Amino acid sequence: APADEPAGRDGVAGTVTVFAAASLTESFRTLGREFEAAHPDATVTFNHAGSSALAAQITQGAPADVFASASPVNMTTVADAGAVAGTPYVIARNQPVIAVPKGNPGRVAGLADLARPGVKVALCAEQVPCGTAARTALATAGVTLTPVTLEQDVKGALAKVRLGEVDAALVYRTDVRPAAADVDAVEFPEAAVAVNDYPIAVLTDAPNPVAARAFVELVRSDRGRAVLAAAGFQQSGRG
Amino acid sequence: MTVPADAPPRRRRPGQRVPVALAVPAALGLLFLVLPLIGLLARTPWDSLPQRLTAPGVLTALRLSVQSATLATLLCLALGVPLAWLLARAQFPGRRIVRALVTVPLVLPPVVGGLALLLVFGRRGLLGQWLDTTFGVTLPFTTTGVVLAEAFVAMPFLVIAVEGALRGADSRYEEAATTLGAGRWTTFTQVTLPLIAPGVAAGAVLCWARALGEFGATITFAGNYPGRTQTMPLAVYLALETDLEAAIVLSLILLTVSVAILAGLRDRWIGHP
Amino acid sequence: MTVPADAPPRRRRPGQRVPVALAVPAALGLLFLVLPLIGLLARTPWDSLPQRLTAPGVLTALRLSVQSATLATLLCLALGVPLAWLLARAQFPGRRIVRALVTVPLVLPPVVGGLALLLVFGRRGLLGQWLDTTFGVTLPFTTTGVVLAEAFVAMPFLVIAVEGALRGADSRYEEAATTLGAGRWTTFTQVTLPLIAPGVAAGAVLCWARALGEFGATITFAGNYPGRTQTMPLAVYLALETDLEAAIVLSLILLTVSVAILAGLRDRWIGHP
Amino acid sequence: MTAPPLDAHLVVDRGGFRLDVPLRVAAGEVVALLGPNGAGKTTALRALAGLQPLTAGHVTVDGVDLDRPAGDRWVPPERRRFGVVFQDYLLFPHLSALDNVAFGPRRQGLDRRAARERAAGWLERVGLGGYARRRPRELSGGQAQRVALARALAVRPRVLLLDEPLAALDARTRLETRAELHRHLADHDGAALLVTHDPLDALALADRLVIVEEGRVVQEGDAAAVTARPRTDYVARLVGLNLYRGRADGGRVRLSGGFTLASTDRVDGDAFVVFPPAAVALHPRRPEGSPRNTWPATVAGVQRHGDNLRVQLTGALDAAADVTPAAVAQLRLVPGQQVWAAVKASETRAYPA
Amino acid sequence: MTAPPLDAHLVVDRGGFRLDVPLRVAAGEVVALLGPNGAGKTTALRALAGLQPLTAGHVTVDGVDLDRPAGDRWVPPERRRFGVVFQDYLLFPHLSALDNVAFGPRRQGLDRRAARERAAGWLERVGLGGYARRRPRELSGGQAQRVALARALAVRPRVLLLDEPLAALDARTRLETRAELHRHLADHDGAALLVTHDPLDALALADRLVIVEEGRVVQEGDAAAVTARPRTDYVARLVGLNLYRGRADGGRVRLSGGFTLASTDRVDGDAFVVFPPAAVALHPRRPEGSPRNTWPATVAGVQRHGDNLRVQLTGALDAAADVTPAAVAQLRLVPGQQVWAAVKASETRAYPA
Ligand SMILES: Nc1ncnc2c1ncn2[C@@H]1O[C@H](COP(=O)(O)OP(=O)(O)OP(=O)(O)O)[C@@H](O)[C@H]1O
Ligand SMILES: Nc1ncnc2c1ncn2[C@@H]1O[C@H](COP(=O)(O)OP(=O)(O)OP(=O)(O)O)[C@@H](O)[C@H]1O
Ligand SMILES: [Mg+2]
Ligand SMILES: [Mg+2]
Repeated sequence: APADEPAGRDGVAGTVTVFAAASLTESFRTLGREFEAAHPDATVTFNHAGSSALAAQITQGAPADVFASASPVNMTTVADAGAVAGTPYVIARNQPVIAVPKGNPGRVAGLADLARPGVKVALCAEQVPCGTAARTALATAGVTLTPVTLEQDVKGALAKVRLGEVDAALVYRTDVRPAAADVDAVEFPEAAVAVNDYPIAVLTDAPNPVAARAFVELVRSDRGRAVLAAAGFQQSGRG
Repeated sequence: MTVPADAPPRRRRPGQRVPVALAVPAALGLLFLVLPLIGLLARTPWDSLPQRLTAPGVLTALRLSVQSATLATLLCLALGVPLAWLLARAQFPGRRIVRALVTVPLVLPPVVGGLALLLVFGRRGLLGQWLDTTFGVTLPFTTTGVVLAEAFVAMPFLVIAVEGALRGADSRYEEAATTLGAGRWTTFTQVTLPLIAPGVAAGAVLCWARALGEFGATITFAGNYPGRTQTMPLAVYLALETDLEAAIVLSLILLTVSVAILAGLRDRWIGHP
Repeated sequence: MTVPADAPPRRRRPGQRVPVALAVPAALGLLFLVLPLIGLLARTPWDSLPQRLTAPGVLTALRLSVQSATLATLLCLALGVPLAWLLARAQFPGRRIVRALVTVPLVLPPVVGGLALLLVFGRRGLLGQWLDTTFGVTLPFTTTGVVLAEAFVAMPFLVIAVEGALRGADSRYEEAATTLGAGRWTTFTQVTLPLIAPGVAAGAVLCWARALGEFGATITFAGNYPGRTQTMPLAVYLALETDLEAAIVLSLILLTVSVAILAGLRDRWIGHP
Repeated sequence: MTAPPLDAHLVVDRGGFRLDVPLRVAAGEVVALLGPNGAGKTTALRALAGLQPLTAGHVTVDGVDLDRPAGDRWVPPERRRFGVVFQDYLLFPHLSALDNVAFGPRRQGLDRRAARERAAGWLERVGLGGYARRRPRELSGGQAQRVALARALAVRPRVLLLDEPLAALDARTRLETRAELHRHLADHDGAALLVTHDPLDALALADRLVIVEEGRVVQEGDAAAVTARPRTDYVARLVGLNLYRGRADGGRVRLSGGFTLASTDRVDGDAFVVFPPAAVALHPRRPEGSPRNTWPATVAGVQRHGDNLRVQLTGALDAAADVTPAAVAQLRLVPGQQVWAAVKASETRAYPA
Repeated sequence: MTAPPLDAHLVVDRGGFRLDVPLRVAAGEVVALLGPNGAGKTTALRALAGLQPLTAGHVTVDGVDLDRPAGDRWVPPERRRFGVVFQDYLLFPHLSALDNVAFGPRRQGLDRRAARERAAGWLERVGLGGYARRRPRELSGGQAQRVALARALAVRPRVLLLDEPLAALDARTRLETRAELHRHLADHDGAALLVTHDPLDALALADRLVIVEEGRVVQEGDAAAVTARPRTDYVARLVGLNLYRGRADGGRVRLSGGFTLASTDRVDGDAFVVFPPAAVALHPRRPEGSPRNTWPATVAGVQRHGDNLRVQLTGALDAAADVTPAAVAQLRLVPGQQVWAAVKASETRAYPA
């Protein structure tokens, strides 16, 4: 068990296992390297998957120290199972944008354009955070539309924009950034009400709670925020 | 060998003695396949079952799943059985390469397979563009797209199973058929196919089941729209995002229906050759 | 029928004439399977290929994929072939039910399958709890877990393919073997298995390919730890999050390696019975 | 050991066909099972070998029940020590001729080398020493049949079941293989059952004949008894005699068709009469003189038969007659031709039915 | 049409075995292909039917080349109109007997009903009217063989290839089926090739015999010619004669072993001598008197042969002798016994090799 490993100078040592949403892969990889540099006796192991799958694994007793979810819903599931130690912190927020193929062939300038006939739109299904966000934003804008597809995750919606299969999709800003070669982002005012939170928490059964707390601290630190911001996440107030 | 005189005669009926060396692994295998199902059943919220069953969209998704998987299987049979025959019986240059190519969709992650389908049949795809401008046909986001995606992923199962059956079959019956005036096509339909019927049935079952459970290629190529392209696996995956129990119940519904169909079909279809 | 006198003699070698009714659908089928691959290749960033190939973790994931798929296939062979034999040759009450149960993992969405495995073999699962406390063995999130998840999903392919082959085989050779003093086990290994070798090979290929491409059950049951449980499909999934091209390249690597292995093995293995 | 090596009463129901055959074979005895196609010979062998469960009756070897439905007894084929030559050989297609023959010895615990050595010996004995490495599909029909015979003999079985083991052999090989089999059977102290359609095989190899028709035993006995007094058309044809049934009254037998045959044998009541085709003389006109049985007949067909010709006659008495080619030419024996047939009473044999 | 229905020169290389057989069959002619096991008979039929491509030579039917490697000609089996009875029947296991027979007629364009009617007629003719609905696995060996024969005949082929079509039939059915086949072949104006091991079948059905050994034709001619003057051991056995080869000098033939046989036929140079086993007389001591050929011999074996017994002799001259059972008893003819054999010069036939 990792907890039995000898403690380093600051008590942070051994393996810390982080279950994190797939969309945090790149940012957390950077942070993990920095964490290991700062704590030579510690190793970070990531398990990246969909937040819901991670939540299921944790409730089934997976040996995890930290859970970073892409939506509060899955964090709630875990918390309701009594697996969260303390309160989750929001580490980042993600704002919806309209992704359009390079050059914007559908000439989409705002949410209202999505309802134009002939414009093919991909949304996320309402079960996933980007779907909830899209619903909120559209409701706020008073737009009703019939998408051609309700994607299971942002990647699916984005892929269809990249390949020109749809003229627009409601996705997150962080998603558009790595696809900038094929995709343009159209910001819209209603996005403000549909921001999605990324909560993080140390888990009750964490085998290595000391290191777990240290990792969460790193993510919440200024350095952590900077890395997340570089990936396109919005800042969140502490707590 | 035992002399009969030493051997205490045992109970009757042959066919019933199963050697331990076979029975034990078989039982283990069965257990391994069945235990997880029991785990699921233990977790199923039985009291909420009726209302979930009648929830809107469930029956539609179920019907769509069964229909599109069946259509995909028919498509695979129509194209895949001849392909298997070609691989097993015809000699042509590049046969090794063709055989290797057939296995491609097997190992391609389904999502990537869906992407590949989009690259070919999508609005801006190699063929899709032409289909769109010439016939006004678009395949993504349609039920046809679901069938195509499922067929793409499931066809290798059929081809490989049927090719295996063909290689195991005695080709001398085919020779006998040709001496009776049957060309290759007649020989194929009248002699070869009936002879390898169990193999084709097994292949079709695999193909159908794979198509029925197909998720990644379908959602990537055909998207997810209730009533049009949302099959049961898609519904299950979406339910998983928020509601484990709902996902389990949906899976069990899919399971029950498909196992019932398979059990009903196979005993009749495979028969005892 | 044509009288020879009317028929202009044609070129030599039998085996080379392929009837149009077979050649056309076979070609269509092949095209359908190959076109998407061409689409992918057209989209592949060839210049970045070398650096991606040598990117850290890729080779590890590849090795892990091939190893665990191979182990899963061996496990499936060990348990699945006896199970198939039981279904095809033994008479026992409830055989229909057993046969139906075998198809369960086929139609269970893989993620749900992974969940079901967690429910049974997880630390809090029906069996996992006991395994943990008694032997200190935990299966989830280990390489063994990957093998188990893959075997669970892939075994039905083997069982059904082998059962089909067994039903198609002539059981009189087995009778002949018993009169020569071979018990059921010897008959099975010395006569039955060699006779259905092509069918077993086909089943093993399907099983291996299915295990190699397995994603949902693996990520759910075994997690996604680089170097331990991150197989290529999982790596592809993560790459898809950020970088479509990377995902395509990874898929192509997986594809090339597995198709090469299959092509190498099958021509040698299946042979010409 | 007082119990006979093989004592069986085979009752098998098989979709409309019913076999009901009692069989006893003494130590060292070879019994030929004869009968027309579809009589149930193969079914009987399969039931003995345990490949076809009995409906009733029993199979008992050396006093031990191997199959007795009434007593709920059953010994599986692999523990019966029966050697079987199947009518369609059933050589394992994936094994070489040598390994096919070595299969049985291997199962008896011999190691691979010893088993192959024994197998090579057997292949040599059936004249196939040079074919050891061939696969069954690369053998000719007659070669495959000899491999099948070698395979069955190589296990030194307690009971040998041979289903037409020589049918595909050429005349010479047949003689040699028959001689080899004869040698083997002479040393064999178990039971042997031989199914054959060739009376020569049966006479050369078997101590006793059992004739089965439509699933039942119709006649049984040693070669002399059976050949002298056939009791069914099948047996009569087999031994080459014309057979008739009727009511005898001393030296005269009145056939059901109305014709009366004179014989020098005296019997009363239901009786059979036989005479050989060679005893039938054909004449263009009604013959005068000694032959007591004469009748007008029509030629139905003429076929070569050895050096002579066999003429099929219909008329008051359907009969076969063997005549010389010269006689055929002289009498113009073409189908449809009217002739007179004559058989001396002394050439007929009559015996109770 | 002046071209013969079948004119072929079959050259086939098959893993160490080489077939090289020229064959010409005239219109309406039936040729029996005889030869020991493994001689290449089945291979020849397969080559004719187009199932085994020729290495060289040609297959020409009615003047049209169906296979000629040199001329790059090839007609596939289904367009050859050859009817084939396979040595192992190859009945389609998934079809009933009726549908097996109807398969060919269906391919000729008959509708299902008409094809089945024709098939039913053929089944009737081979005596299997009641077995139409049986699957091959539910037929006995002889029944299956007759279905195979009916299936081949039902397509009314231009060339008939029969590979031991009567081997599995019982004596009576064999006679009847042979007669049926004879009727059919008599009406047949195409070519027919019959492979058989039974000289009776060959003599009854064939106009001409072609003897093949080790892939080559060793003798050829009508029945009378072949039976009178066998040229190989195989043929001699087939027709039941003792055959020797040597150098003749008028009425004396000096064999390679040193023994000299006297014959009333006069030949010079390389010659064959034959005499029938029945011509051999056995004596306990050296016989005095007329027989010009006498030699001491050892009994190697005794087997029943028809009503008589056939004694195999070794010694200066290996020979078979047919003697009566009485003689065997009187001379105590057991293996190892020394006897004197005698053959009259007038019973031998000598002819140039
Ligand atoms: N599986 C079956 N179902 C129904 N009837 C069968 C089956 N197998 C054989 N029969 C019938 O049983 C009878 C006996 O068949 P069997 O094979 O024992 O004959 P046989 O004496 O060996 O004949 P042959 O000399 O032709 O080989 C035949 O009439 C055959 O048609
Ligand atoms: N596929 C093969 N490969 C190599 N040799 C073969 C093959 N098939 C047959 N042979 C050999 O060719 C020779 C001729 O075989 P064929 O079957 O023509 O004999 P046959 O005259 O029909 O004999 P039989 O009377 O026993 O049926 C045999 O020695 C056989 O072993
Ligand atoms: Mg039989
Ligand atoms: Mg042959």
